[in-house]
Amino acid sequence: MATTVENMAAREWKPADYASDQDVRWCPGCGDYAILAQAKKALAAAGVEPDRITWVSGIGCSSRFPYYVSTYGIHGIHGRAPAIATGLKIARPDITVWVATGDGDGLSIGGNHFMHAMRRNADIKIVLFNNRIYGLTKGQISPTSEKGKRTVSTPYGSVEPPIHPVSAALGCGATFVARTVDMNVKHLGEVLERAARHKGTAFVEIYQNCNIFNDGAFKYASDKAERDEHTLVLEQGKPMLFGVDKKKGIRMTANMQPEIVTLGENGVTVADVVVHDERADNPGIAFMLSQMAYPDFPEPIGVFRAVELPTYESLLEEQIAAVRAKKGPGDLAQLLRGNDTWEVA
Amino acid sequence: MATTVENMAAREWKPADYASDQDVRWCPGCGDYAILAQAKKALAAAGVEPDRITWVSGIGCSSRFPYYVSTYGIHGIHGRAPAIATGLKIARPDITVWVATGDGDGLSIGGNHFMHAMRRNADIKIVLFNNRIYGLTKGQISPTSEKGKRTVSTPYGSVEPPIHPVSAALGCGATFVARTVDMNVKHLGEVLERAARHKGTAFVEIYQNCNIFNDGAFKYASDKAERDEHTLVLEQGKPMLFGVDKKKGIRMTANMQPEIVTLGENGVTVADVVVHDERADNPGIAFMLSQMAYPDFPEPIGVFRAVELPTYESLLEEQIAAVRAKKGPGDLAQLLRGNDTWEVA
Amino acid sequence: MAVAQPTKPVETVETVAIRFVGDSGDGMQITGSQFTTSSALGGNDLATLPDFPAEIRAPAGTLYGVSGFQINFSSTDIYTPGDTLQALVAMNPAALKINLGDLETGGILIVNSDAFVPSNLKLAGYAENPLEDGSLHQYRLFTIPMTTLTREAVAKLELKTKDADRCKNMFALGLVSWLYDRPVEPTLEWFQEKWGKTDPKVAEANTLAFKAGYFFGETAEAFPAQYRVEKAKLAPGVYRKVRGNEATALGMIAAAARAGKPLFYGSYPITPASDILHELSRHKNFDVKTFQAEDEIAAMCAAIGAAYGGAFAATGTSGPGMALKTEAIGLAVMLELPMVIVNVQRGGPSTGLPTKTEQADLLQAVWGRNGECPVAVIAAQSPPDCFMAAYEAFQIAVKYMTPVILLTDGYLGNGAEPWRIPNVEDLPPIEVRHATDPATFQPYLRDEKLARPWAIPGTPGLAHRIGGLEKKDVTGEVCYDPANHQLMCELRARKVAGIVESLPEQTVMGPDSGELLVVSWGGTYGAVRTAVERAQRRGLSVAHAHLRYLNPFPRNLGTLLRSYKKILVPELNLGQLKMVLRAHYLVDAHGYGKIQGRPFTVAEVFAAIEKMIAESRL
Amino acid sequence: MAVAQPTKPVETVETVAIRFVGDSGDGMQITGSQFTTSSALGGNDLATLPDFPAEIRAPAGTLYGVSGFQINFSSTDIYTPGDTLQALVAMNPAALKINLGDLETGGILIVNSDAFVPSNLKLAGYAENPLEDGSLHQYRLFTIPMTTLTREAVAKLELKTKDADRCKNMFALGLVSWLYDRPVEPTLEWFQEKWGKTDPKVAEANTLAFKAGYFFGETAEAFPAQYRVEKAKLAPGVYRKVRGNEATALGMIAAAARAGKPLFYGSYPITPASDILHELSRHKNFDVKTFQAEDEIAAMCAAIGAAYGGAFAATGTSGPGMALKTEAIGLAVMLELPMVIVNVQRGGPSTGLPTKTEQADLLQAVWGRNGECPVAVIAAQSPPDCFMAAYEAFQIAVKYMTPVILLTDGYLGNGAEPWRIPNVEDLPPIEVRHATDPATFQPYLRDEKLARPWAIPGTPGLAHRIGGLEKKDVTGEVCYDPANHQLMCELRARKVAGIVESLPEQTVMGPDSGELLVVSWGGTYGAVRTAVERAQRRGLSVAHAHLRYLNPFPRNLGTLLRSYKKILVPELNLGQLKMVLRAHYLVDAHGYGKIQGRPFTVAEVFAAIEKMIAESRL
Ligand SMILES: Cc1ncc(C[n+]2csc(CCOP(=O)(O)OP(=O)(O)O)c2C)c(N)n1
Ligand SMILES: Cc1ncc(C[n+]2csc(CCOP(=O)(O)OP(=O)(O)O)c2C)c(N)n1
Ligand code: SF4
Ligand code: SF4
Ligand SMILES: [Mg+2]
Ligand SMILES: [Mg+2]
Repeated sequence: MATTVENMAAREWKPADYASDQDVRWCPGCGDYAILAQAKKALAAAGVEPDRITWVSGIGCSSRFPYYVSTYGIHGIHGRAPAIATGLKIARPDITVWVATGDGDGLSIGGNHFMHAMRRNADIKIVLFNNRIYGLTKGQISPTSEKGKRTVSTPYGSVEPPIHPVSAALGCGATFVARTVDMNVKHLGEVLERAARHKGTAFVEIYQNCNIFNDGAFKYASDKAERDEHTLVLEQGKPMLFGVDKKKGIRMTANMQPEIVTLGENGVTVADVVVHDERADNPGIAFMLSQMAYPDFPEPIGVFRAVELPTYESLLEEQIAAVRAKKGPGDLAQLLRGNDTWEVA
Repeated sequence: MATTVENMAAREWKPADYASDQDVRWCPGCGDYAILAQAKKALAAAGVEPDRITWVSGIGCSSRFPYYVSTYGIHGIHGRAPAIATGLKIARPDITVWVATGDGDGLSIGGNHFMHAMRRNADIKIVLFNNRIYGLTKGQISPTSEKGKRTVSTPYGSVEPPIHPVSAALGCGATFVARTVDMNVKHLGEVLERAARHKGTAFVEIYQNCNIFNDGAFKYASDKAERDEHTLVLEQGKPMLFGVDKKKGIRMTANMQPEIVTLGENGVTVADVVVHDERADNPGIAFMLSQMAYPDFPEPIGVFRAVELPTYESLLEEQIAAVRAKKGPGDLAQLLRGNDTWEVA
Repeated sequence: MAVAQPTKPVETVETVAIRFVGDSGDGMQITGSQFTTSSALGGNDLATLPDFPAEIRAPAGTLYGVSGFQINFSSTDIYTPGDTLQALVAMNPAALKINLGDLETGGILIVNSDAFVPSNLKLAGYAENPLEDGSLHQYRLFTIPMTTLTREAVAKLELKTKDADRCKNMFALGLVSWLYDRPVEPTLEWFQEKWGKTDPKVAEANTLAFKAGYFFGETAEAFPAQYRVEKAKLAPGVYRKVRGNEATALGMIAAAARAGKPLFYGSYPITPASDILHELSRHKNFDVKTFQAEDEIAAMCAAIGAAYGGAFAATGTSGPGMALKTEAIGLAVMLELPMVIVNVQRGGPSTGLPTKTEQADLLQAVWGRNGECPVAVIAAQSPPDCFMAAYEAFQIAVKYMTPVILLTDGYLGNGAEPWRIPNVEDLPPIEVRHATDPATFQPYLRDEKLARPWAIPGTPGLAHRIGGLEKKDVTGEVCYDPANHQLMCELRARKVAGIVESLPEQTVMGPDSGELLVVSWGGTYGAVRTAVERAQRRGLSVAHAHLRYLNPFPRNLGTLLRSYKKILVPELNLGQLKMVLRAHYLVDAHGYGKIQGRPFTVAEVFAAIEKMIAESRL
Repeated sequence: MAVAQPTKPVETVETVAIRFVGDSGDGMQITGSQFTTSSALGGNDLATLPDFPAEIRAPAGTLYGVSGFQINFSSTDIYTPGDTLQALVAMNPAALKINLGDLETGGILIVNSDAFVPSNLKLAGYAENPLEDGSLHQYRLFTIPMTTLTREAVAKLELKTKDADRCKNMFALGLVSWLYDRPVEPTLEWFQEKWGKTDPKVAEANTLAFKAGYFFGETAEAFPAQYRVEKAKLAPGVYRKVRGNEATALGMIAAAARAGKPLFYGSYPITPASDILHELSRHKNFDVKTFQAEDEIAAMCAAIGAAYGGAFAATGTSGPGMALKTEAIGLAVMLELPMVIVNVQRGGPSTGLPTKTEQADLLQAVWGRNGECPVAVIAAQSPPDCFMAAYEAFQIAVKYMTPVILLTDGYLGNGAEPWRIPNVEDLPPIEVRHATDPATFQPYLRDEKLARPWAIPGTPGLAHRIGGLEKKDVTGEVCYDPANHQLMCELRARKVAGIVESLPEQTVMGPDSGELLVVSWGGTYGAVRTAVERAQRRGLSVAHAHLRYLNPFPRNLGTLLRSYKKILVPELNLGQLKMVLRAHYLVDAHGYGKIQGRPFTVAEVFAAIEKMIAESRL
């Protein structure tokens, strides 16, 4: 269990330093493996030593994550990881806190904590493994499952419209929102590193393949032959171009709807294409992007929004410092006495 | 308790027909009274008889609502009204179902059910009384309270950024989203009537004054002297103009941010102003509007989004009908036998 | 399939317990389940015990990835999946390692020798290959290269190796089907049903593998004899095999159908309760609506809404989900609406052992709510009994306008046994009368059973509002009056206690007084009954009372308990029923608690009985 | 304020119970609370009972909008707010109507006659004005036009009528302060403190109204005499008055401070527990972090996170919120992290009577979880005792690495009594040792008390992962081994049972054997003790055991219970402790249950004692 304590300070961290001694128990071929590998890289790149990190999770295949890293960790209960993480972060602002969750864990039973984590902006990183299915309980629909999906719990097809995790995160006020794909390992690694460096709640949705219960759900976005046509890689300050040869782009129509245009056709130039601004004050366009969905639109991946706002715990620490400055450090005897006392001799 | 049964069929309904025999126990001066009055009007206008309606609520001042109407009603537990309402609506698609909730009830403890109600699109109407405070428990912050707010639970000021209910609803995929103000009774009545007529989940946020614990929280939006400057009345197909003399408008900047412009100044004409489209396919602009906040921007009121999509219960009924058409109405003896039987003599 | 006349000697045996074990990807559950079907169709009495890991498909060859399926089949009445195994089929070293201890000396051990390669041996922690080092000498070992033989059998289909290898469980099934002289048609038909249309090549491959296994048994020199288990002399009737969760679902459908009401089931998936949701959602043509809720709280609340709307409403979950429903169950108690809440218990506390069985949620069911919050509790005793237990739960719920908790467990839910299918007409009628008369309607005006009227939205003139605040007697208006609160708390308590009037008296198996009474409840029925029978055969003065009704208890239970010198309560927990019995009846009930994620073996309970009697003779 | 020498005769009385009643907008809570402060500073022993409606400010004049505050003050030791009232101050007809029944015959009845107008009389359901129809003849009735007199008193400030009228409660306070010879300075100072700076005009208006009331009493012919309640002979020390919720908050701060640890409190507002959150959030300078969570589940989970991080973590709620926390409490049990979970019980089930008191969450605390899930439970017995109870809860939690449930109730939480302030140095030390040594650290390696080590993030070399799945003994790794599960369930149970080693033996007040033992727990202490004392004075053979430790029970409790012929358990529920005692000790404990949202009166308990003894003599 215990890792050795050698040269903890100021050393360089390698991904292997974040590997735990536990056997990884995911199904062979599961997309979770790629995420684990890239997460270790991102932690190493961000340079936080394992003993100063805690991974928190709920229940689900994805929520087994903490066992597979050498950091501190809590494998919690279903849906509650953000709440556990928030308590930990408030109590210990010095600890780096990451959350691993699934589409069911994070957005079905855990929806309320997701919502308030997004809004509060404590400095926790939330990585949502979206496989559009309940893996651990063997294949029921999740809130991100497509309408019409046939599963054990919906043998005649689901009648529920799916939620868009990125839209929900933006809707709840998240300061950092991104999306990436398990098989696109380079992009995945970069996005996780960006999340690691963000101060405040960072939300990352990862399209993850569950090869047992929902194989190929994101083929359009992960398959090398298809992905350039069906994903739009967001880059700060860059026009929103996509396609194999980056000839297609997103333009706004007169009544402010996104449309796909092709450079060079009908006089369209790159100047017509919307430029991505993850720092925009009003996240309206980021939201618009989050609503674009396959097959009608390419699905954006990358950072939708990244703005710096004071974190929950930093504001709290400031408040405490201010109260202390005003009232002193707190004298217990004085506190117990209160204001009105009398003496009995 | 029982109302009399006279000429139920095809009669005209008056607001008074929806009044229950219970004393209304809200504080004198509470904004809830105006909402109750306008809700009764909207029900009458929509023409649904009281005995075919059920109001469901959670816990809070606002959640006392069901007692004050003559319909069927469930005063539930804190935060769970949308879940109760969903079960009822699925079981009884023929009954009109309304939910009364508060900013704490609906968005704090009830956030998860809110989220999934928005997404599922069952035909229930959710009216959220937003007074930016916990009324019934005597004045703690709610998720819509402003940062810095001092209350009994935040004597040194709240460190939490508030959630925007309309943004959250859009983020979760709601098909009908609107906002109105308790004191703007005409607007309030109209919006509630629109909600009543919508097929699918309708979400209405109402700015409501709690004169005991948060008096004047929405003065900027309700006070006749101020409200024209600080609210933007959304009208389908109309340019987004506001101000006492409707000389100000909302325009999009080159990098797709909303800005306030004045007609006639710097060559601005009404053609520069964004036209409201509640039926837009992509709700990006509706979301942008939902993020505009006092004092920087006028706060939009009216219908942000209204699109028709099949309701959860109608899809379910269709599915059942299809299964029945294929398999017949279900023979219990046959079902119990299953496929593989053997006989013991 | 032309099955040749037996060419080898056939030995008749009374009862066989066999277990199929392998990787979670090896298809052991499906193998066991299909073997069960053919045994059932072959007319045996039987009981099964599936056992699978919490991981979906843990890396191949690991100890924690082992999945197993045990079946006990017999020509006489049996009530358990069997204590020790007469046969074990192990598809790899890890599976062998974990399960060997349960095989009786001299038992048949069939292994897939192809899987005993160094890497797998290492993962299983074997230093030497046990197939070669003589360590298995006390069993009748048959090492068969099943992978190789399966590949050969399907070679002509030119499948990918991976796909060919997937059929090796059917090779094993074929082999064992021969060994125990099982009918083969059900299995061959099942291949056609399952894949015939969608994937005929797969159907063909499985058929080939299965036949290859069967013929291997018949032909190979290895097996000297075939075993036969005669048909059991079950009560006359039409039978099927049924798993507990399936039976629970059918019981609910039957109850609603008999009452002419729609059934609403709101649930959030959780092992081992999910199968009830799965089963119900297949029967949409029966006026059944299933709702996969966002969480257990929503599932419970949706059931409340549906019950208010007049449906037969139910929700189902397991321990942690039950914890989440607690607050809303309190609301249901206040609203006095009928509904059924199923808890398919699993290993706790917290996430515990989620795929294993346990009985440790009894106190939660009986006493685990805030306030004085009485709820009726009943428990099923066998997989088929889940049917009548669910049916009865609805009978009570509707008759008394109360939520009813139905306790089953992972063993019952996943396990299968033969079920004598009831005639629909023989099911007790369930009558529902919704209030309709505005002149007499009062929301909390009670009938002689203290049940309030059930008036549903849409009924002209009956609009009424109810909620979780204390209500005034009769009118149901919000009421803070102190005396009224006491009255209402007592009325609710008396109503639930009064259910006893509808319950049969508690019966015992054995003498109606004597040295020892063994009291059990729920899924331990089979093991306890068998153990008590054994004790009785040995001349011990012991009787067995198996409780179905846990709140309220049957009216004669107190008298009955006091008719024996000693009371033993074996439970898969640390003594929960024991606590409740002691509290109610002040009897010195002793507990025998096992909490290992597994059912009792008969031997364990028998030993506990012997020990208790021996002690009392000291 | 120059208080004139008494010009009227002064009569000395031992104990007075007075109740202030009026509309929820009339400021009765503040009036009562300030009267309490001056009585406390005047040196009396006292106990209070605030009682307010679930509505914030129901429409004026209605019966359900009545708010009340009762205080019992005395020159001798008292333990309850008093059974019957010696004086009642009623600000309107509705308040009179509801409360009159509690006033003793010949008691002082002061009413604001200005409020007895036809509309109010009608709302209160009075056909005739009771001030005029002679129906109040058995009381000493003083009808005073308080509204008019208050307006006159503040006239010179030229306030709006509405604002002037708001001061009439201070007129009443002034009058009663005169009547009972209370010190006036504390009240005058309090006006300054509260409004002196922010709103001096309000301070002035209240001062004028208060003085007017005081002088009215002194001058008016109406009152023939003044009453004096001498100082109580309390144990020497420095005293203050304290409400239970305040004391709970202070107890937690003190525990954390004594251990040199930060305090984390996560909570979701709920009556009557919210005041703990309010109180704690005022003390940010004490290394106290409060977190208003999105719901009770999040509050509990945040406490778990904070505890893992090394804080003294706590959460607080009331019944329905407790229900929601259940699942997460299970996780805390598995994680074996120290934390305190406060349940300020209120009237249930469901939303029940949310502003009223009750003791019906005991079974939930002890047994209300899924799985075998043992948690330590302790209960406070008086408002000041909440301090030490909270302190002890943390002592146990940290020593045994376990969640501890602290039960208080609405009566304790809102009620106030004098508190002898402890010296900080006298508080028992709380020692926390976090694990630091990688060479010896194992997450579930237990010490002699079976507590596991507490290693916190940031400690080099101790990184470890824990969770809700069953864990392997010592290492804490996920483990599905059957025997290990039994072991761990038993270890967790033994650990909590072992807390008994740290508990004092149970004491009794009275003979240590005899006819009757009265056993109580929690907030009923005062009433039960007083009733038992009364019974003892009447020569009855009765003793009193008040339980603080409810899980585990003190080690001598069984012996003790068996030392009396009969056992009576009065509780504000339908018999919960009774059930637990019967289950544990097989003693025929009898319950006396009151479930009316109100504390016991001494007379009620006394009558139950008399009845029980009479029966046993039959
Ligand atoms: C309270 C509770 N309810 C239900 C469950 C059962 N459960 C465990 S994981 C899970 C969903 C898993 O889906 P997801 O979060 O998408 O994770 P994945 O396995 O797909 O990675 C469910 C329903 C549980 N453990 N606890
Ligand atoms: C489970 C549970 N937790 C907490 C409470 C206490 N509670 C009742 S209403 C409320 C919040 C009310 O605020 P809001 O929803 O904004 O309604 P308002 O009173 O402002 O209309 C709270 C916290 C409760 N009744 N139940
Ligand atoms: S079930 Fe799916 S998500 Fe879970 S480990 Fe297997 S492949 Fe991955
Ligand atoms: S407390 Fe506020 S919200 Fe509640 S009834 Fe009073 S004024 Fe209305
Ligand atoms: Mg998933
Ligand atoms: Mg509110």
